[in-house]
Amino acid sequence: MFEKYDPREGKRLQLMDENGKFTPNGGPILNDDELLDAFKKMLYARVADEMAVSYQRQGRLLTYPPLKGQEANQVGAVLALKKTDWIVPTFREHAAWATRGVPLYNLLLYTYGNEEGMNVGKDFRILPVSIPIASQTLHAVGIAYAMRYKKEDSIVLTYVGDGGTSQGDFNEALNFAGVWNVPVIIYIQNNQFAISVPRFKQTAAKTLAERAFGFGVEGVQIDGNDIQAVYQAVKLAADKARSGGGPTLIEGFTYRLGAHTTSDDPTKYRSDEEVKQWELRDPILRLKLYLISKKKITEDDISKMTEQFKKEVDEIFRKVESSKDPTPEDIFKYHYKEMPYELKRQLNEYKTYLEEGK
Amino acid sequence: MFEKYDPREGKRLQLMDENGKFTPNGGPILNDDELLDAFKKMLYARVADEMAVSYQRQGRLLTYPPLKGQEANQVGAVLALKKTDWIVPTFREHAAWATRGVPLYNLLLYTYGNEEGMNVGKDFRILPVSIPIASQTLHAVGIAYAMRYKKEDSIVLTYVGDGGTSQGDFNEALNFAGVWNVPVIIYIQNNQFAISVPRFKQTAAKTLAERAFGFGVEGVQIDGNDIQAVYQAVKLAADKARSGGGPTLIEGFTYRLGAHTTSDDPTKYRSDEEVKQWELRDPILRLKLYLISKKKITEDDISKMTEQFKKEVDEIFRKVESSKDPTPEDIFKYHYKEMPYELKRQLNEYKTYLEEGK
Amino acid sequence: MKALTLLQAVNDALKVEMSNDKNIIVYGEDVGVEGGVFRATEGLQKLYGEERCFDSPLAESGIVGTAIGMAVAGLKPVVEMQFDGFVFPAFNQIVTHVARMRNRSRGTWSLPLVIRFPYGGGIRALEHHSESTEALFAHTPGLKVVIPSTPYDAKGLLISAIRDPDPVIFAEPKRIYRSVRQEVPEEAYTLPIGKANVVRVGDALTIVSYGAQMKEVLEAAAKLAQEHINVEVIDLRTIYPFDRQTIIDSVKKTGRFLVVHEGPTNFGVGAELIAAVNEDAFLYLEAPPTRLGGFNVTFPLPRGEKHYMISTDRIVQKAKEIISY
Amino acid sequence: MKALTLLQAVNDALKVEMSNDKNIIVYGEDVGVEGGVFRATEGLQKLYGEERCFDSPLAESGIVGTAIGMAVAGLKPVVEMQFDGFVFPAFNQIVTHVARMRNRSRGTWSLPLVIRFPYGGGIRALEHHSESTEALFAHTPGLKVVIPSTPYDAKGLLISAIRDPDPVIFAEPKRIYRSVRQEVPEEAYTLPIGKANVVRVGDALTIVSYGAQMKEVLEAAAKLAQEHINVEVIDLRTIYPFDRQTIIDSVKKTGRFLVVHEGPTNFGVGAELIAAVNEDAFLYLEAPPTRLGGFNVTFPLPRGEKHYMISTDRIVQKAKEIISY
Ligand SMILES: Cc1ncc(C[n+]2csc(CCOP(=O)(O)OP(=O)(O)O)c2C)c(N)n1
Ligand SMILES: Cc1ncc(C[n+]2csc(CCOP(=O)(O)OP(=O)(O)O)c2C)c(N)n1
Ligand SMILES: [Mg+2]
Ligand SMILES: [Mg+2]
Repeated sequence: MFEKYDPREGKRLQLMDENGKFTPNGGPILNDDELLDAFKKMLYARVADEMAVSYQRQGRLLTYPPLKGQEANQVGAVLALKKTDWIVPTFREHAAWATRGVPLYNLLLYTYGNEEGMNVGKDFRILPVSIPIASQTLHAVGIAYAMRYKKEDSIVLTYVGDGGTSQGDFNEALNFAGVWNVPVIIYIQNNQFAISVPRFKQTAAKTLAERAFGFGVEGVQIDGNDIQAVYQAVKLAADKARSGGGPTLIEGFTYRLGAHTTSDDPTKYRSDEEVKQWELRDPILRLKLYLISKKKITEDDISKMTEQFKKEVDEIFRKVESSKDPTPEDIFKYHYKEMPYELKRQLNEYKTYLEEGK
Repeated sequence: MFEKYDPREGKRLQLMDENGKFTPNGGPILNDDELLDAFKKMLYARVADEMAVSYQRQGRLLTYPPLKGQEANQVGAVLALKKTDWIVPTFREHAAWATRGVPLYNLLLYTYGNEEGMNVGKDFRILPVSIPIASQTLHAVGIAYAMRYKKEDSIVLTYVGDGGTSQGDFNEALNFAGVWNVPVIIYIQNNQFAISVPRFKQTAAKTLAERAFGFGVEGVQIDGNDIQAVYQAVKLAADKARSGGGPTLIEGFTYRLGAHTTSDDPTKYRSDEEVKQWELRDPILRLKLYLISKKKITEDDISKMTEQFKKEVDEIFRKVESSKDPTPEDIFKYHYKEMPYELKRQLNEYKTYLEEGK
Repeated sequence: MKALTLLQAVNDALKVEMSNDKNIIVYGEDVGVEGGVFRATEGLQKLYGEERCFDSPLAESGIVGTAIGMAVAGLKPVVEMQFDGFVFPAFNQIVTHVARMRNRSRGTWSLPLVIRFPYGGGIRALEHHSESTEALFAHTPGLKVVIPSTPYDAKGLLISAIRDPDPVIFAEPKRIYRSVRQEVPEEAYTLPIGKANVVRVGDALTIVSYGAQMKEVLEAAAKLAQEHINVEVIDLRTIYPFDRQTIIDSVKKTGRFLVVHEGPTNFGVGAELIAAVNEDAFLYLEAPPTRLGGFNVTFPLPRGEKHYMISTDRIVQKAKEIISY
Repeated sequence: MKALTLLQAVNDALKVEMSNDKNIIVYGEDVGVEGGVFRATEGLQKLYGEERCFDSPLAESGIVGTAIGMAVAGLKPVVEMQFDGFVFPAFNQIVTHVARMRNRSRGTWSLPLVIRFPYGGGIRALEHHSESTEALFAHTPGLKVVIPSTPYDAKGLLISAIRDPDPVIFAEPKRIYRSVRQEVPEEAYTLPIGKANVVRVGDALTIVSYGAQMKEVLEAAAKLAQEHINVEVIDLRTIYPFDRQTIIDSVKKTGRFLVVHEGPTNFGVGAELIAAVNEDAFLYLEAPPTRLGGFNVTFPLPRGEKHYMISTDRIVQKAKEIISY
C-alpha cells in the first residue's frame, strides 16, 4: 500500500514542506477547515505543554516529559481514527490524549503525582500511561486480536519511541502482529533521541520503518512534522487494518524540541544549532504559514487563541493544585477487586498509627 | 558479500544438490579429502545421535534432543572456524561439540543428568548448553565485543532455532551485533519446527534470514543440508567478521528428521510423507553419493565405519553409566567461588541427616 | 464423577469453563495442535476452534503482553508458560503491568487473566524444568498465586482463577500430574482462592505445605500417627493472599509449627509464614517455628535431584525434632 | 580525603577501579556521553574512552546478556540498569544465566560482573522509579546482593563487588544519593561482602536495616536514646549472603528484634531475618521478632508517597511496642 514510499529506498512520505507548500507528489488531504481545526488542537497541545514545563520550573509540578515538536504525530494520527479505535500510548502522548477528548485535568493530575488522573473511564478507549519502554506495544496487539475476535471494526494505534525499537518487546509485538495479522498500527515517534542517546546508536539500520519487513509487516517512514502525511499514513493503515489487511509500522520522523523530561539537560548531548534547524521544521509553524496564506487565520487570531488557551490551562491546573491527595485507603484499595486480609491488616495498622499520632 | 543470494529475492545458497551433484552456480569448496573427513564427522554424529536415542528407549538415558538431519549445519560451520573462534550453542548442537573436539563423554554425561559433563575446560571455547531459547545469542555478541576489545582475531558463532527468532533476545542480539559491528555469526538452524509449531506460525516473513536487514545486518539463507554451502557461508561470514566487517545472520534451511526430544511424538504434528521427502535431502546421503561417485569411499567402508563408531560410542556410554553421581557437596559448591555460610549450613544439616539415617 | 489425574482435572476445568464463557482464550507454545507438552490443553482446539486455542510464537513476553491487551478488551486469556523456568522472559510484563493495571488506572482497567504453568521438580528433567518460583510472585503486589495439590482442588481452583476478577498465577505441580486419580465432578465448581485446607487434624504440631510436597507431608503425618503423634496438616492452596487465620488458629492449638516447601529456603515462603506466626501466635509457641525448604542452589540435574527433594523421612525427622524440643 | 556524596563515591569507585583494571567495561542507557541520568558514570568516557564506557541501545536484556558474554571472555562488565524498576526486562538473563553459569559449568566459567542501579523510593518519582527489588534477587541462588547506606560504604562495597569473582547486584539508595557527604579515602579500598556493620551498640533492642532506611532508623535510635533506651543498630550491607552471625549475637544480647525495610513486607527481607532469628535465638526472645516493612502495594506516585515511606516516628513507636512487650 505504501510501495511508493519504501523506506529501504530512502523514501519518506511528505505532503507539505517546511514552508507550508505542498510537495510535488503531495497535496491537500484535509480541507482547510479541517486543517484549521488540527492547527488549533496542535496549538492547544503546545500551550499546555509549555505551561506544564513552566509549572514544573515554578516547583508546582513534578517531572514532566515535554512533547513540543511532536504534536503532528499525535493530533494527525488520532484525527485519522474513529472514536471506537483504541489508543495505547507510552508517556509522551498528551496531544493524543487531548485529541481523543480526555480532559487535560486528568493528565495534569497524573503528572501532579496522583494515580487518580489515570481514572478516565473506559469509553475513551485509551490505556494508561505506560513507562516500561515498548512493553505497551504488545498490549496493543492483544487488543487488536480481541477486536477481531469480537468482530468489532475497531483498530488499535500504539506509540513507541525510537529508543523503544531496541527492546525485545517491540520486536515481539511486530512479530505477533504479523503472524496474527491483526488490526494494529505501531507508530514510532522517532524524535531522534532516547534521552541522551542519538538514534544512530540504537540500531545500524538506516530507518526504523524498514524493521517491519523482516517480520512480514509493511513499514513506512513519514515526515512526522507534516500533519497531513501523518493523517494520510494512519488513515490508509487504519483502512487496511479494518479491512483485514493487518498491521502497519509507521515511523514518524520528528524531533523533540524540548528536554527529555524537565529533569533532563539536553545541552549535554546536542547542539543548539541542531535544535534551531529543527525549529524551522516545527509542525505548527508550517501549518500556520499555510493557513495564513489561505487567509483562514491571522497572527492576531493566533495570539488571541494562545492567550485563551493559557487561561483555560491555568484554570485547569489550579483545579489540580486544589485536588485532594490520595488517602491511605486510596493507595491500598485498587490492587484487587476485594482487598485481601494481608493488605487490610497493613492498612489498619497504619491507620491506627496515624490515629495515635493525633 | 552475499548480494547474489538476497533472501528477499527468494534466493538460497546451495552448492551441491540432493543427488550429490554440483549446482550450476555451485562447485567444490572443500576438496575430496576434506569432504571425506566432513562425511566421517557427520556419520559419527549420526551414529552417536541414533545410539543416544536408543539408550533413551532402553531407559538408560534421559530426555535427549536428536539432531538427525541437521549435521551439516554444525559440522560444516565448525570446520569453517579457527580453533580459537568461540561457539555459543543452544541444546541441539552435539555435532558442533564433537567437531570442535569435545569428548562425546562430556555431552553424554550431561545428558545422563550430571552437570559435570559441562565441565570441559575453557580451551575448547565453547559455552555450556543453553536452554532458555535465544538467550545465548546475546552472550555471543558480548564475547564478540570482548574479542575486538582484546584485539584477538577470534570470532563467535552462535546457534539458535527457527522458534528462537521469535524471542526478544534474538532480536536484541541482532541489534546489538549490528550497532556494535562486532565479529559474530548468528546461525539459525531452521529445522521447520519449534517442537510442534511449524515455521510459518513463528513469523509472517517468508524467510528468517531477511530479519537481519531491518537491523542493518546482512542475512543469507542457505541449504543447511548442503555441507559445502554451510562451509562457504560461514567461512565468508567469518572472514568478513575477522576483517572488521561485522555480524552476519545465516539461516540454514534444514529439517529435524527425529523427534524434538525423546519425549516428543512428531506424528502429532507432521506427516510421514513430509519426513520422507526430507529424508531424500539428508545431508549425509548426498555427500555419500558424491564420495562414492568419486570413489573416495564404498558402501562397505561406510558400514565398517558405522560399526566402528558404534563400538566407540558404546564404550563411552558405558563409562558414563559407571560414572559417580554428584555428591551433596557437588550440588552446593559451584554456586560461588567460596560457599557462603547459608549454603554451608544447609549442606551440613543435610549431611547430618544422611549420617543419622545410616 | 470421573476419576481424573491432576493433569486431566486441569484439562477438564479448561473444557468446562471454555464452554461456559466464549471470552476465554487459551494460547501459548504448543498448546494448540499438540495440546501442550503435557497435554493439559489437549482437545481444546478441536472443541473450540483455532481462534480460542492456538499455538503462539515462541516468546513468553509476547504471550503475556498480548494477554494483557486481550483482558483489557474484555477477553479472559488463560495462557500457558511451557515450564516454570520459562516464565522469566515474561517477568517484566507480569511485574510492571499484570500486577499493576488495576491500581495504575484506579480501577478503570482490570486484568482477569490466568498464567498457568507446570511447576516444581522431581521429574528428572533438564535444567530450568524444575523451578519453584512462587515466592517471587507472592512478593509482587497485585498478583494472586495458587498451587493445587489434588485433582479435585486443581479443577475447582483453576475455575476460580479463571473467574477471578484479578490476575492469577496458577502453578501446577508437574510431579503429581499423573501420579494419583481422584473423583472429580463433571460440572463446573469453584474453591475459594485465599482459603487453606486443613487436610488432617492433629494437636502435636502444625505442618503447612502445598503442591506436590503435600504427598511427602501426608506420608510423614501417617508415619508419625503410627507412633501416636498426631500432627495437623494444612494445604496452603493459595500462596498469596495466604490464609493466615487458619494457620494461626492451628498453631495456637498445637504450639508448634513446621512449613515444608520445595522452593529455595532463604527469602522463601516458609520465612513469610514463620514471620506471620511470630506476629500472631508468639506466646503460644513451645518450639521455634521451623521451615524445611529446598536448598538455595540451582535445582540439580537428575543425577543429583534426590539430594534436593525433601523426603518423607526428612519431614518425619524434622517433626520429631520440633515436637521433642 | 575528600567529602563525597554517595553518588560521588560510586563514581569515584568506578574511576579508581577502571584505572586499576583495563578489563572493566561500563555501559548502559545514557551512561556514556551523559554520564548517567544521575551522573554516576560522569567523566568515565572522557577518562577511559568510548570502548570502556558507552551508551548501549535501550534494552536491559541485551545489556545484561552481552555482559555475560564479556565476563565469560575475561572482561569485567559493570552495567547500569537506569532504575530499579527497569531491571525486569533483564530478569531472565539474570536468573537463568548470571546466577547459574558457574554451577552449570561446574566451575569452568564464572561471571565476575556487577549490575548496578539506583534503588528505592522517596524521591517523588514517576511509576517504576521507586522500587525495592532486593528480595527477588536474594531469593535467587547464585547471586550476591549488596546495598550501601553511606558514601564510605558505597565506595568500598562497590570496589569489592567489582573485584568479586561472582556476580553482584549492587543497589544504590537513590534517596540518599546526594543527601550527605562523608570523608572518603582517595585510593581504592574494599569492605567485605557478607559482613554487616554494627553502627550503634545497645542492649534494649536489635534493629536491622539497610540502604536509605538506615537514616530513619538511626534517627529513631537517637530519639530513643534521649529516653534512655539504647538500641543496637545493624546495617545489613549485604542482603545475600547476609551476616547471620552478627544479627544472632546481637539478638542473644538484647532479646528483642526489629527489622525495618522499605521493600514490601510479605515474602520480604524481614521475613527471612525473622526466620533466621527463630532458628538461632528462639530461647533468647523476650518479644516477638518484628518487621516493619513497606506495604504490599505498588509504590505510590508522589502525592501518596508519604504514606508508603517508613518515618522515624513509626520506627520509634514500633521499637517501644517491642520493648514494652
Ligand atoms: C524498560 C525501561 N528501561 C529504561 C527506561 C528509562 N527511560 C525512560 S524514557 C527513556 C528513553 C526512551 O526513548 P524513546 O523510546 O526514543 O522515547 P522518547 O523518550 O524519545 O519519547 C528511557 C531509557 C524505561 N522507562 N523503561
Ligand atoms: C524461554 C524458553 N521458552 C520455552 C522453552 C521450551 N522449549 C524448549 S525447545 C523449544 C522449541 C525450540 O524451537 P527452535 O528454536 O526452533 O529450536 P529446535 O528445538 O527446533 O532446535 C521450546 C519451546 C525454552 N527452552 N525456553
Ligand atoms: Mg526518542
Ligand atoms: Mg526449530
